[in-house]
Amino acid sequence: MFDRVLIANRGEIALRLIAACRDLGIGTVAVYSTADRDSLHVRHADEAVCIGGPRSSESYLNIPAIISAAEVADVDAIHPGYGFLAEDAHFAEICKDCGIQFIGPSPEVLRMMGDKARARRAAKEAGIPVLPGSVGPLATSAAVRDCARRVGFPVILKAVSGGGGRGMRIVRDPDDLEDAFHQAQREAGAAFGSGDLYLERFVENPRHIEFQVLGDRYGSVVSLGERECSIQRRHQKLLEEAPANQFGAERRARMNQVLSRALGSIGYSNAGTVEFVMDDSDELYFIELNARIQVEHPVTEVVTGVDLVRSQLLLAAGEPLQAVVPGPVDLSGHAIECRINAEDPETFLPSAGRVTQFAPPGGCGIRVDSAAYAGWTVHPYYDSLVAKIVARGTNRAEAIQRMRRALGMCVLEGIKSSIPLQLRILEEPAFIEGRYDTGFIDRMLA
Amino acid sequence: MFDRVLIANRGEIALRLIAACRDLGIGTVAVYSTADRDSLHVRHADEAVCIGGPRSSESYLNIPAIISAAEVADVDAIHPGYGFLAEDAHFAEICKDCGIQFIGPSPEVLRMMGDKARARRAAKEAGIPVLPGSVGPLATSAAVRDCARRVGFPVILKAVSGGGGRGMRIVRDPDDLEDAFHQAQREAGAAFGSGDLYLERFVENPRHIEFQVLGDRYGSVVSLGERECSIQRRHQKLLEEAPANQFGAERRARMNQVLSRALGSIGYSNAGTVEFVMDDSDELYFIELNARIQVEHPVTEVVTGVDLVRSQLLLAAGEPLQAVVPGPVDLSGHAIECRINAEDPETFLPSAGRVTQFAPPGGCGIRVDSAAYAGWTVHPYYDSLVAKIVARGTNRAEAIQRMRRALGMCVLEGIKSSIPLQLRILEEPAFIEGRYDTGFIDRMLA
Amino acid sequence: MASNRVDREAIEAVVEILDERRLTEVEYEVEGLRVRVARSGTVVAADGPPAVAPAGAAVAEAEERPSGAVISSPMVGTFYVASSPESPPFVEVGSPVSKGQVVCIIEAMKLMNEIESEHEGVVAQRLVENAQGVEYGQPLFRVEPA
Amino acid sequence: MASNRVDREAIEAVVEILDERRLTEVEYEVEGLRVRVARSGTVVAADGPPAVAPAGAAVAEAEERPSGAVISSPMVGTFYVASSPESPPFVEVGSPVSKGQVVCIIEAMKLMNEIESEHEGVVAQRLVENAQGVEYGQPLFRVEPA
Repeated sequence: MFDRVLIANRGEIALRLIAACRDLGIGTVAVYSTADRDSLHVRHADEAVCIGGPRSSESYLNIPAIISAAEVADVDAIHPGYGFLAEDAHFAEICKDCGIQFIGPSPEVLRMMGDKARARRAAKEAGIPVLPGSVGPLATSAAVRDCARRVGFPVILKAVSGGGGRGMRIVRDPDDLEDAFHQAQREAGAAFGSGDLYLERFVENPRHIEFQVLGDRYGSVVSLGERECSIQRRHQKLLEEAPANQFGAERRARMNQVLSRALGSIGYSNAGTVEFVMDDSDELYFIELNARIQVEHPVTEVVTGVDLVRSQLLLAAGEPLQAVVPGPVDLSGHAIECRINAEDPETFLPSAGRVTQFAPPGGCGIRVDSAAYAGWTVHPYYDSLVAKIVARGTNRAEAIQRMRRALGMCVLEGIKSSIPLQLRILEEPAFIEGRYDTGFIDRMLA
Repeated sequence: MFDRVLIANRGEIALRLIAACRDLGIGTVAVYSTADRDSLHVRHADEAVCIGGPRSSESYLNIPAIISAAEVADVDAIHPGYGFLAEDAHFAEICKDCGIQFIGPSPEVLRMMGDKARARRAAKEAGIPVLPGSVGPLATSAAVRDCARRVGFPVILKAVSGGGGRGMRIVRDPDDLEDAFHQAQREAGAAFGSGDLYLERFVENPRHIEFQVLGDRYGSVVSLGERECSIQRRHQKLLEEAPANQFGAERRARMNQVLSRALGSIGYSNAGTVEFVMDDSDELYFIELNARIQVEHPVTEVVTGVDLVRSQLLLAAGEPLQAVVPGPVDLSGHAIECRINAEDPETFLPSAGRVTQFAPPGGCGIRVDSAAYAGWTVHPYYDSLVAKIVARGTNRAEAIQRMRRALGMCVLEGIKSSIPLQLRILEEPAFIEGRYDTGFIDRMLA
Repeated sequence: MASNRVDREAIEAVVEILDERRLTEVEYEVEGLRVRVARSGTVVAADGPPAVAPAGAAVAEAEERPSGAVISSPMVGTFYVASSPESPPFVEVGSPVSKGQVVCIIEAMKLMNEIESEHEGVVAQRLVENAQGVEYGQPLFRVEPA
Repeated sequence: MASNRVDREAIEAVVEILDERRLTEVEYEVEGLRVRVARSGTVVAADGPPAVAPAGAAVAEAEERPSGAVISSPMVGTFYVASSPESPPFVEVGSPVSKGQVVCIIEAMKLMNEIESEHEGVVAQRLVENAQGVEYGQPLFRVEPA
């Protein structure tokens, strides 16, 4: 097992990683930007190294600074958390070269999953259902036209190395295809250095379902069931739950089996999340694989009892999956997570500033993951996540009720937050019935 | 179901009660002393009424003020929490006369359990094992002598209406019996208005085991298993866990059955805790019944999944037990609670004052119940409980590890707290092995 | 009580900053305007508590604490201006009051408690409606020197 | 509550400085504007950040921030007084330094980075041991005017 791990992240996930290390008796080294001097991850780590200025490029994305800190502090592993360098194959390679264990999949797998077209092909070959679309990148507008005709409109063009909507185009009318292709190419080229595009059938307001997996270094992978993440605003998740609505144990078991086999064959190791869209005939289609721990991982931890970050550490240290997750995992109860963001609930603009008072909710069935405290500042440089509140119930109705109570009893002052929006979601009939898709928020706000 | 409930308490338990009411859609009315104006229970209740000055006698023990507040605010029930008026038969009777539902057992049962000798007799008659001792109060020193001879030394003299060690005497030598009797009589008379005493065999450093029960108005009672509460300093519990060490499912089932039948026959309703001593031959003997919700109730909630305060509300409203706790309850995992008190860890003196910073721990397996926040003041008038931290694990080792982590990551400044003491307990070999009794703390500090 | 000579907005703006930033004093001066606000002892209170401020009643009290001598309720209960619906009120605005004079009744647990004035003077204002519930320490009457 | 007569930004700007430098009072005056803000010591202490102070490094820096001009590390790495174990140190206490003069080496990712003085004067103190790890912004030398 590792002696010391460097936490290459900040905020609530840095605390989550420190907690998992402490549970295993592993020493921790925090890195921080000058803006994060007074943050809790700096306080709770055994050691803390300032690595640069406030901007992420100067600090949490500053590979030389982080590697130097790792060498100065003499750690044997680095946990990247989520965001920042979490899925950076180049960073993972440098760690390897420096003899530091990167806690995540191998650089090869990261590179494959970073290339959306390759990931798609790999998934298809491994027997995971994918949307009808192009096999590889599409070079010419002719190729695009043929592919689109085969797939059927509407279609969506996506950048091979894309993310966050850039280089993306939805095309409903064949006549618009040509222009859309060239625009998307330019956009992708500018944003990601590569103009390569691929094409898929476009599903209108799908549901977003994702599966949590864990794999060891020896080719065994377990799938721990799904999360329902369809409550999104502009591709930003606001609320997640597990299990998914109207999903069923039988189907879960089947998917778990498919994914374990498929990812085993790819040689996937450590934690990952397989994202699917679900169309209105309830078919699941692979979208991408997030090769990291997710923000919403706690809902899976709560219903399965498996500590995912602890598992990441053990698997990265070479433990076999059998020892990390022994026996079959079954879900019990229901969990809902709300991401409390510092934002204006009307305009949805980030609301940076000083938190003048913070008294998170607690009590029966409530878990809180947060790095906030009275006097803490939400900086404009980083994401606006203030706290994750997870409510557990023996059933979904109880989980909803407890979440309402928890949000109602959350004291958060000095900044505006997403709480009013989330309280509203919890009152929506469609949500209460568990019948919603990614169009939910727009319909609610319409 | 009730429309509005008055919360006749303060601090973390008041928040716990408000949460349970919110979960059931019940309105809440907080009462508060002038010292508690800025407390969270006042903030989170739907309505708040100031009932008097800081001293408990002026406010939280001020029956006329609380009843008036209940009438002015037009509530249909009062939840007393623990301490203050929780086990006051007189108060329960006044509520009854005013047509307000007291959330707890009937005044008759409260009166019976308030008289230790009667409680003891009732338990014995109902088939609960009690320590050899006097059947009723002992009037004369002759009666005491006979009883002590029969029971065998060492013996303990206790005040019938006693509590907190006053009017208590341990007698090891027959020659000391006479004096001890008269001293205890005087002390009890002064403290409780009644000099009545009873006598029991004294068990040296027993273990303290207690069972959680719930009963409805119709004579059915369920016992939800035990809690291990032997980590005490001067009869003050510091850490509790469930299940108890080396206890076993088979024995638990047997005791649950005995207690359900016994308390059903007594006509016990609502929540209660049956306290036992366990001697070194692992025999259990009834000590007393606490006719209220206990501070340490969360450990039972965590391992059984039963929300005890919610159950109290439903049972008080007349729901049958079958509807409140359907089906058999089985324990899963292990839970440990630490009571974080504002006190000097060396001198154990209360450390009242202003909490300048509070950032409670969170994350995997941690539940926090607290009314503290940065800027909150720990008043000298009330108990010094700042927070209850509960750690859950799939097994005891994991729960211990998570509790260590949680205490290590708890930011609490401006006052001294019991955290260093509790961290020390968690490192003691005897504790880690789960082999300890009520003499543990003295041995540790010796 | 709005005054056209006092720019309340201006003062409020400065106070807002005092509270938000938990300061003890702010002094601001521009052409033809000078505002100075300070809060000494209560900064401690400003530090969280106003954030975590009590529900309705107490807040109201903080804001509306009336000027001059005040007769406040010594108990929780229901406020009555007279001993019975038929009888006249003990006092009305304008009536002189002497120390120890009964000014109202507060019913608590079916008991009618006569409340006596702690002050000498003239009743300037009644702060509670008849038959309204009152909490401990709630102001009932404002009394001004005769 | 917005007021067109109170320049909120101006006051906020002054408060920022008060907070950042943990001061108890700042007074600022220019043509036609005067701002004064104060916070009594205890409140700052009660105010989060100092309470929730960072671990070792940053605290140390706060307390031990040396007087005079300081050359601080522009990167994380290992500090060396000389280009190799054999060669003499770039500077020693007492040696004069000029702007742009190399004063030490910081090794980061096997790269030897020459660190130049931002100040002119005499090396008054070396604040780091040879071959010690340093963090971003950590003071390395104190330089005093010649």
